[in-house]
Parts: sequence; structure tokens; C-alpha cells
Amino acid sequence: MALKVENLTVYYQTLRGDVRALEHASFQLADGEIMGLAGESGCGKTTLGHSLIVLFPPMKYISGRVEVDGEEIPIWDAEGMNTHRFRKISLIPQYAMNAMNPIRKIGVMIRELLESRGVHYKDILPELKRRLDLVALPHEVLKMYPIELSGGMKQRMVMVISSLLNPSLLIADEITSALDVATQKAVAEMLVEFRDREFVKNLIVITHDISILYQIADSILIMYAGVLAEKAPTRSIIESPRHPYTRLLISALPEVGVRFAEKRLQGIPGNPPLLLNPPTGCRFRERCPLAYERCLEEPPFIEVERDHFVACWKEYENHAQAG
Amino acid sequence: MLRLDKVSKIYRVGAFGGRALLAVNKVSFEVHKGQVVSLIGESGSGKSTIGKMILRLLNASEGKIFYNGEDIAGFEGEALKNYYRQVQGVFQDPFSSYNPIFKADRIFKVVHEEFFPQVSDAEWGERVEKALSSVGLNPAHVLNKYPHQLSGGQLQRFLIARALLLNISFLVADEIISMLDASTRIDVLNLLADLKAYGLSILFITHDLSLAYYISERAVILYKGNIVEQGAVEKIFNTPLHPYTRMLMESVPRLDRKWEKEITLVERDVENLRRGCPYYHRCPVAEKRCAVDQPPLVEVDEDHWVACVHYESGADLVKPLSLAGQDTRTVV
Amino acid sequence: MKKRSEVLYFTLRNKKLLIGSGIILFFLILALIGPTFTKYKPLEYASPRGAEPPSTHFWMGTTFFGQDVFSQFVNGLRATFVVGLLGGGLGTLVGMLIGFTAGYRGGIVDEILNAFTNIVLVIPTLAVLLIIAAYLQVRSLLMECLFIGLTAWPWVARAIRAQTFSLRTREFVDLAKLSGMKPLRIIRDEIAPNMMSYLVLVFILQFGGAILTAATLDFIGLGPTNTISLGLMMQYAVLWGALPFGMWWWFVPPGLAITAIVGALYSMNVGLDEIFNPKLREI
Amino acid sequence: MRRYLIRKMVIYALTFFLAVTIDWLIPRFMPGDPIRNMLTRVSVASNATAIQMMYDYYARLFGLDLPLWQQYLNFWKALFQGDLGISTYLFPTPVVDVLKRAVPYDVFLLVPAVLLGWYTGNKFGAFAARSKRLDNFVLPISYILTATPYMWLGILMAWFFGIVIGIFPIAGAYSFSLRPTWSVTFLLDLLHHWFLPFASLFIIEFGGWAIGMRNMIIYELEAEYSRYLNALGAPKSLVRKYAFDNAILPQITGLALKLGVIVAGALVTEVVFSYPGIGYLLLAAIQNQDYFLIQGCFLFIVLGVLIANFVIDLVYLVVDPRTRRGMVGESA
Repeated sequence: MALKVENLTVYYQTLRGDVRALEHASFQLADGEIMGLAGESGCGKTTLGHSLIVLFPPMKYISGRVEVDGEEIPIWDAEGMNTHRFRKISLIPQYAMNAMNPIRKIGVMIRELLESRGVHYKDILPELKRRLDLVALPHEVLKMYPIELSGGMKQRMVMVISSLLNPSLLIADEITSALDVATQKAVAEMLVEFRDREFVKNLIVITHDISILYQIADSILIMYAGVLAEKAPTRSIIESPRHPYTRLLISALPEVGVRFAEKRLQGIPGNPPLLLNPPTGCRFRERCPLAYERCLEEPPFIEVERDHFVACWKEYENHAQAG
Repeated sequence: MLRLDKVSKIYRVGAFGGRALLAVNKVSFEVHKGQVVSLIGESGSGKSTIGKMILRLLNASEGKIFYNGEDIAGFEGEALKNYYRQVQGVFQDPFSSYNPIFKADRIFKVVHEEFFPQVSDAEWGERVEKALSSVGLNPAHVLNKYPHQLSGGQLQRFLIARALLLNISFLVADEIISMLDASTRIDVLNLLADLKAYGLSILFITHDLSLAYYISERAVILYKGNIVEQGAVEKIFNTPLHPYTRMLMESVPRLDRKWEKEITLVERDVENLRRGCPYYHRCPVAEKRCAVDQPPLVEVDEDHWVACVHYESGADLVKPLSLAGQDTRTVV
Repeated sequence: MKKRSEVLYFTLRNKKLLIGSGIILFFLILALIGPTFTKYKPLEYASPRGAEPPSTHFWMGTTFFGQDVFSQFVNGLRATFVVGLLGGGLGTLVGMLIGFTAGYRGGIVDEILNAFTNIVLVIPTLAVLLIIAAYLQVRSLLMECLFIGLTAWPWVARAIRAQTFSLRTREFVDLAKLSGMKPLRIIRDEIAPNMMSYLVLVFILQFGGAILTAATLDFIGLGPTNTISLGLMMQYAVLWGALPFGMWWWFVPPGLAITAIVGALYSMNVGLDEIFNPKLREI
Repeated sequence: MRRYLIRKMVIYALTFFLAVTIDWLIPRFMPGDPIRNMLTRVSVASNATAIQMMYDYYARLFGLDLPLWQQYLNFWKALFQGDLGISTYLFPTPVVDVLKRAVPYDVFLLVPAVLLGWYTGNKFGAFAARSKRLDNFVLPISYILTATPYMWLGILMAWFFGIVIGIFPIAGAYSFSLRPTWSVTFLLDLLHHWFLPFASLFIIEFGGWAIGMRNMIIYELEAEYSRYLNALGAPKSLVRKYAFDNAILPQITGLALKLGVIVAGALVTEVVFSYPGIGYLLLAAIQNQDYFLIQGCFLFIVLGVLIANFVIDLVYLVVDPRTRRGMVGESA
């Protein structure tokens, strides 16, 4: 089992108290699985992704275990995690456009970074050059400064750097949102190729754009207001979602081919709850058309079908009767 | 209603205006009464610049913009104010459209002071509440609150309510829903579509093809400040002709179709782009002449225009150029 | 918590701001009521025995010529605050004017004003002041404030130009234009209020800067010819051998006052900056 | 990169031109006849003929009888020939020679104080930002230091080290009994006199730069490239090194901009220690109404600052790659 997360809870310290950004998240990734992590802004997907590698203040670790390739990693220990960072777990940040030191040649930065982690630059150089070819970047880019590269080139450069030590888990945080469509597609497909060539064993792709995940992810985890709503293989999330929130979310996405005149799509009324003191029970309760008295109690995140997990009492009961 | 005639915008960049940057290049299109036209282009295509020129926030370097037949460049003082009584804009970032130190509903007070001083406060209060409920907001929940206490969706609806108060006839919506979440985005879009029923014509500026298809009747596709294709939305989306439009259609991630595997990314470095077709440096089917002269916009089908050498002859329905199988992957 | 009360909440708790404003208040009161307690005029030869250490009669002792140091000190303080207020104020005003116009207008106007600002910035302002002051026989305190104000504005202009530029591109300014507001009203109602907190910070720095420049000018002997000032006190002290004779009460208080006032101003500035921009609050 | 240099040269040339013009303008627009004012105060000789002779001499020197523009040209011509007139205070030595004797002391005092103060201040500022305890200790002291008027610190140090402990001389550049020769004793004595003025200037500079760096490095440590290094498990030392290298750049341009203030500080420090640099000379010139010497000092100061600025710009060019390639760094 490549990645195992149990009951992960992380809060955000703010001036007005702790925002309960992520609560008792539990899920697993099989070897080679690319998991899409989606949800609306403020649902906690970034908190989940970052807590696996960069759990720095103002994020506060509360509870939970994380295992990568069977070995528990101390995500609460910012210093201790250094040994795992970059080698076992790596991150392609959202701010990839200016993630590289502006006043260092890119090659020099990579060398200094690698040597600071005890890796000799000349051993890695041939592999680095091969990967530059793979992402269509000229080798001269190593002698250039970040400012001389276009947005798309910088994005791909950071992808190569982050995955250079073949980490077991690579987390990509909203890496396609700032790109034009053509480069977006190229970058997304390169991610898949990194997995196929086993540069990385697993990928977590954090994005709000579900249609990108449909193209490249094996499974999708939907989050709502700090808790896991549903995790399932991509096809079943899109075509047969079980959680009411996922169903409404998918139906609210305008697809090319849907015209206002013919079919008036429906949004989800109301707003997600503030997580300073979230509501008890199921957090989608106020906006959910199927809400009933049992929703006052927090629904468990259970496997109703092979690899199909959902946190909703309605589904729980259907599963219990069928089971 | 609104017509752009060869409108261009040239920016002076570099020290003491050394270099000239062509942001918009001889753009012409029309928006008729009660029609929704979407202006589609990626960042840097000049779509927002066009929006700002229509709203007179920027002056056109060349060409003219006509509103009901009058050249808007000539409007000054009262005439400009009158123009703003009929043409308004809503912008992309809801939180940047509000002055943070005032309450959100101050925008109504400003409209009251500037455009309807003669209307009494009580009467104005009623109009505001009517406008707010017609955009799906409960006045009690949203009035006298600071912008940071309202959600993005609510703030955008505020701006639409403001436009309703002026009962404008033309709205420039510049990426108004790109900052909103999927669930609230659709409701704001439906709201815009409902306004059409009041006879409101809308220029919907966006980079998202599916949104444009959902709401507009005609589409104008921009690339680096030039119109590459325009026409009826079904035609453009079902039979895209220009290589750029086709690339857009193929690259946009969809929920019903997987991407074709091949990556047709081409990159020719072109010294100065002034001459020739703007898409030459990335076009997989470009020819020598494409680098020399810029192809004009030609009507190849009823209300379906394209600017590409491959459709020069203006023959009737030309077989759409097949791009599949062009796996030319060079430097990007 | 509404935004307005949140700022108030932190203002009252910010140590740096409280200490700073406390010190300023102390010296301000001393400057205002001090002169009423003095027994002698600042330059009056009060003690026949010349230099005397501080005593019950002469709280701060006397100078080489027997002048009452305390009287010189409080009157000097008054001059310092006037220079700070007027000189700093003028510098901020001129800077605001140029900064706003350059930031809001943009284009060629911005290019010219910016080049001019950079030029005045590079010229060592003190050298220019020296020349002007040297030629003017009669120099009043107001003239000194004028000189300081007219040479201190580049820093302000640069800061405000950048701020106006960032605010100008914000969409609420476009919306104001669409609402038919005139440019002047836009600057007054939309841009300026947003920068109020920033203007306060800039003024505080200008206030301190004016005091330091004035002290330097006075020390070289180019200060006002008709009034006493802390810088002048220090110059007399050095010229008339206060050091070899160990007359510390003559040169320590003026310098200490200036350092305390300017230091307190910087402390207020940091405190206010922390309130308005929480990132600097803790490392 | 070339454009960056040209822009700088243009600004410095303009600045020098403006400074010289001010220098030429001031005496001519001051109330009353400058030469009459000068002579009455200098009261060189009692009888009329001597005064008249002096008056004619200076009238010819000032060239008041010539038309204005010709005076201006003569002024520039004289400037380039290095003829800045005759000093009345140290009659008849030309101003240029007087200044030539003073400049070495200035350079000897200023350059080490400024550079060392800048370097150690920045290093210490970066070090202080490392831990909260250090920061709470260093910050207040640095703020007090920068608030201290240059001359007051000079006075205190002269009084404490010079008088109370008496281990340092507090006047002149070397003891009067010695003649300037290259002997070790003379050099030691020179350093002995040099130390206090150097120390007082150094300490104030140190405080200023420490604060500047402390604030800058906090921002840089939260910059995105720092967060990325942390995400890749880079050791604290590497992150701090990069943050320092980026934070030092604005400090370089800051040094260029602050030169004017630093020079002023040096002037007064020289006055306190009667250290024979331009500052001390200037005080004497002012007290003796020697206008030519004043103007000479002014030009030397301005020239010095401009040259220093240009040198710093060149250094900035070498250190910040962004100005060499791509974007034109226009911070100064």
C-alpha cells in the first residue's frame, strides 16, 4: 500500500481561534494510483495536501497517522520531516511561476539544493537532462535565470526538479490553473507520463477543475467543508456519484454542448459553513435536499462498493440493506 | 447596438516608450439589441482591453467604437455620463471591485447621487430592495455589510443589481464568474441569461469555452489581439475551422470525452510578429505565406467567419481542415 | 468582528505604539508648558559665575557664559517640534501632491515626475541647504522649515506614487469612473482614504527626518538666527569647550531629547505598521 | 542591460547639471549685491581704496557686468579648468587646492565607515532575524542608534573615550608635533586620531542597515522560493543564504540613495572632532563667509555622491542578474 492516511486532523490557527480546516480524513492509495483531490474553495483540499509534507504554522497538527510505503512519517515534526521531504514525498507548489530563486542560474540552484541534501549533482545530471528532453525543455535552460523562461517552461522546470529524486508520493497543488489551455494539457499529460515512467509511484493532483481530473486521474476524492465526502474511481464519480454534494456539483458543471436555452443547469443554493465552529453532524446538512434527522450525526466514510467510499447516511442505509 | 470598427490598442513599453506593444489589432464585431456575444480568448489575448475600451476606461489607439451609431470617443461630461447610464461593466475580482473601507452598498448610494439625485431616499430604498431581490439576494442579509463579510457570489450579484438600477441596455461582463465556485457560478450565469429577457445585450468576456457555449448566441475568438474566428456559437463549436480554435476545442478538458493522446505543440520563434498571421509561431499547418501576410476575416459559411489562408477561397462549406495525426512535437 | 473595531483592538495592545506616543507626549508637554517655568530668557546671562552644574536654582545648570541651560532646552524643544511639524508636514504634502499626480496620471507625466524625483533624491540635500542658508543673512525658523520641507519630499513622492499606482489599477477605481465620478473626487473619496494609514506612517518618518536634518543644519551654524534650538545648543557646547571642561549637562540633554523623540517616532511607526500589516507582527 | 546604464548616465548627468546650475544661481539671486555683502562682513581693510580694489577684483571674477548667459558659460568653463575661484578665508590659495588637501581625509574616514557599517549591519540584521530573543534585543538598540543625531554620538564618544577615559585624542587628524611622513609612528598616530570619528559614524550606519536587513529578510524568508526550498527539505542554512542574497539587493540601491544623508552625517562628525575633511572646511567657510570655498565644497560633495552612486549602480548590475538579462531593473 503506497499511501495510508488514518484520521488525519489539522487546524488553522487564526486571530479569532482555530479553523477546523481538516477533520479525521482516512483513505488509501494503491501503488501507481493517481488520485485527484477536488472540492470548492475552502473545502480543505490544500490543507490535506500540504499537511502531508509542509505542515508549518499557522497549520496545527491535531491527530492522525500517515504511512508511505509502509513506513510512518512524522508529519507533525517540521524538522524531522526534512529527511523524508524531496526523497519520499515531494511537492509541485501552486506558486510554481516564482518558486525558483530569481538570482541564481537554474542549474546552480539545483546543484546547491541537491548537495545540501547529500546528493552529487554530476551523478544526477544525465538523468536530469533526459527528463528535460521529456518535458521539451532545452538543456541550456540550466544556464539561464528563471526570469528568462516563459510561464509554461517554469512550470515544467519545477515539475522536473520536484520529482528528480523519484519520490514515492508527488503532490501537485493547482498546477494547471495559471496556464493557457495548450500548455495545461501538455503539463497534465506529462504528470501521467512521470507516473508511467515510474519517476514517481503515486500522485495527488489538487485542483478545483474536475474535468482535468477526468482526463488524468485514476480516482477522485471530493471534499466538502473540511471533511471527505466521496472517493471513487474517476468514471463512477462522474457518471454515478453517490454523495448528494458530488451529484449537485457534477450537474452544475456546464459542458460544451449544453445550451442555456435547452437545459437550465442548477447551482447549489446557500454557502459552505464557516469552519471556525462548523455545524454538528453532516456538514452538507443545511444545503442537502435529502437531509433527514439522522444527518444530525456525523456520517462515517465507508466503502459502499469496491473502492467507492462515501460519507452519507442515505448511502449507508442503502448499503446496509443490500449487504 | 454596439459596433467596433477596426479598433486597435498600442501600448508604449520600455524606457521612455521605446517599444510598441500591439495589444489589440484592428478588431471589428457587432452586438445587436438583446443579443449575448461572447468574447473568448486566453490571458494576454486583449479581451479585457477591448472591454475597457468599450467602457471608455481606455482610449482606442486606432479605429472607432459606435454605440447606437454614435462614436463613443466623442462623449464628454454629460454625454459620457448619459452613455454610462446605458452601458455598464462588471469585473472579474468581486473583492477588488469594492473600496474595502466602505460598506458594500455604498455603490448604490454613489449611483443615487450621480445619476438620480432627484429620486427621494425612500423611493430609492425601494428600488434597491427590488433590484436585490431580482438578483436573488435577501436585502436584510446583505445590506450595510462590509465587502469582506459577503461571499464572492453575493458581491457579483450586487454589481448586477447596480446595473439593473440604472436599467442599462448594454452590459460588459469581464470574466465575472471565473473567481466564483462552480456551484454559485451557474446561478450568476443564469441570472445574466434571464436579463436578456429584459432586452439587455451582453458582451460576455471569458476564457472558458463551455461557459461561452452555455450562454451566448455568437462567439468571437481572439488570439494575441486579433480575431481568428467569429460567428454563430453552434457553428464555431461544432465545426471549428481556425487551427487555434481547433486546438482550443481539443485541449479543453471535457467531462464527456478523453483527450486524444498526441501533443501537437509547435513553437517557432518569430522575431517580430507585426506581419503575418498571429498564430504562425504555433500553427501546426502553417505555410511560408502565413509568415508574410495576415489573412483577412472571410465569411466561409452563413455567419461563420475565419481568418486563415486555408479558407481563402471563400468556397461554400469548406471541408474542415483535419489536424489529427500532426504529431510534430518541437520546443515549446 | 467588524474590521474597524479589530484595528482598534490591536492599537490599544501594541506596546511599541504606546511607549512611542507616551514619550512624544512627554516632550510635547515639556515644550508647551516648559518655557512658563523658566526664570530666565534662553540667551540671558543669568549666572555671574559662568558654568554651573545643575542645581536647585538652575535645574540644568548653566552654559560657559552663565546662560540657563534649562530655558535653552525647553525653548529649543519647542523649535524642534515646530520644525518637525511644519518641515515634515510640508515634505509630506509636496510628496503627496507629486506622488498622487504621478501615480494617478501615469504615462509621460509619471515619467517626468519620476525622473525629477530621482534627481532630487540623488542630490545630497544637505549640501543644497548649506548653500542657500549660507547666503541668507537673516534666517527664521519658518525658512528652515521651508527648506527642509522642499528637500525631504522625494522619499514621500516615491512611496505614494507606488501606492497610488497599485490602488489605481484596482477595479473599484474603474467602477467609480463608471459611476460618473470626476477624477478629483476619485482621488479624494476612493484612493486617499485607503492610504490614510500609509500617510500617517509616512508623516511620522518625515517628522523625525525633519528634526534630524534641522539639528544637523543648526549644528553647522546654518539654523535660524533668531531662535535657540537643540542643534545650536550642541554647537555652542562644542565650540566653547564643554567637552574638556566636562560640562555634560550642556551637551547631553539636547542630543538625548532628539534621540528620544526620533526614536519614539520610529517606534510608533513600527507599531502602526504592525497593526496595519499583520505579516510583520511576529517572526 | 545597455539601456539600464544609459538611463542611469542620463539621470546622473542631469543631476550634476542641475546641481551646478543651483550652485551658480544662488549667489546671483540672493538679495543685495553678493560682493558688497561679502566684503562688508569680511572687512579686510578699513580704507576705501583697498575695498574698492577687492570689489573690482571680485566683480571681474564673478563677471557681474557680463550678460547672464555669458556668466553661466564662463562659470562652466572655469569649472572644467578646475578653477573654482580663490578662497578668501585661506587667501590667496585657490579653492581647488584647499579642497584637494581635505578630500583624502574624507575618503579615509567615509569609505571604511560606510562600507564596514553597511556590511556588518546587514550581516547582523540577518543574524538577528533568526531568533525572537535576539530580535527583541537587537531591534530596540538599532532603532535608538538610527534615531541618534550623528554629531551627538560623536560628542558622547569624544567625551567618554576622549575625556573621561582619555585614551583617544579628540581633535585633528594627527598630533601637531608630527609632520606627515610615511613613518610608522605617524601612521599609528593618524589611526589613533581617526578611530573615534570612524567609530561614531560606523555605529550609526550599523544600526540603520541592521534594521533594514531584519525587515527585508523576514519578507524574503516568506517569499515563494523560500517556501519551495522548505518544501524540498532544504537545510535552514541554504534557505537563509538565498533569502540574504535576495534581501541584500535593495540594500545596495538603498546605500546609493542614502549617500546624501551619510555625507551630511560625516560633515558634522568631522566638525565635532575637528577632523580636517570637507565638513570641517565647510564650517570654517560658512563662519568666514567664504562663498567660493562653500561653493567648492558643495560641488565636491555632489560630485562625490554622484560618482559613488554610479559605482554602486555598476555593482548592482554585476550582482543582480535580472538587470543584465530580460527585465530592466529600474529601482534606483
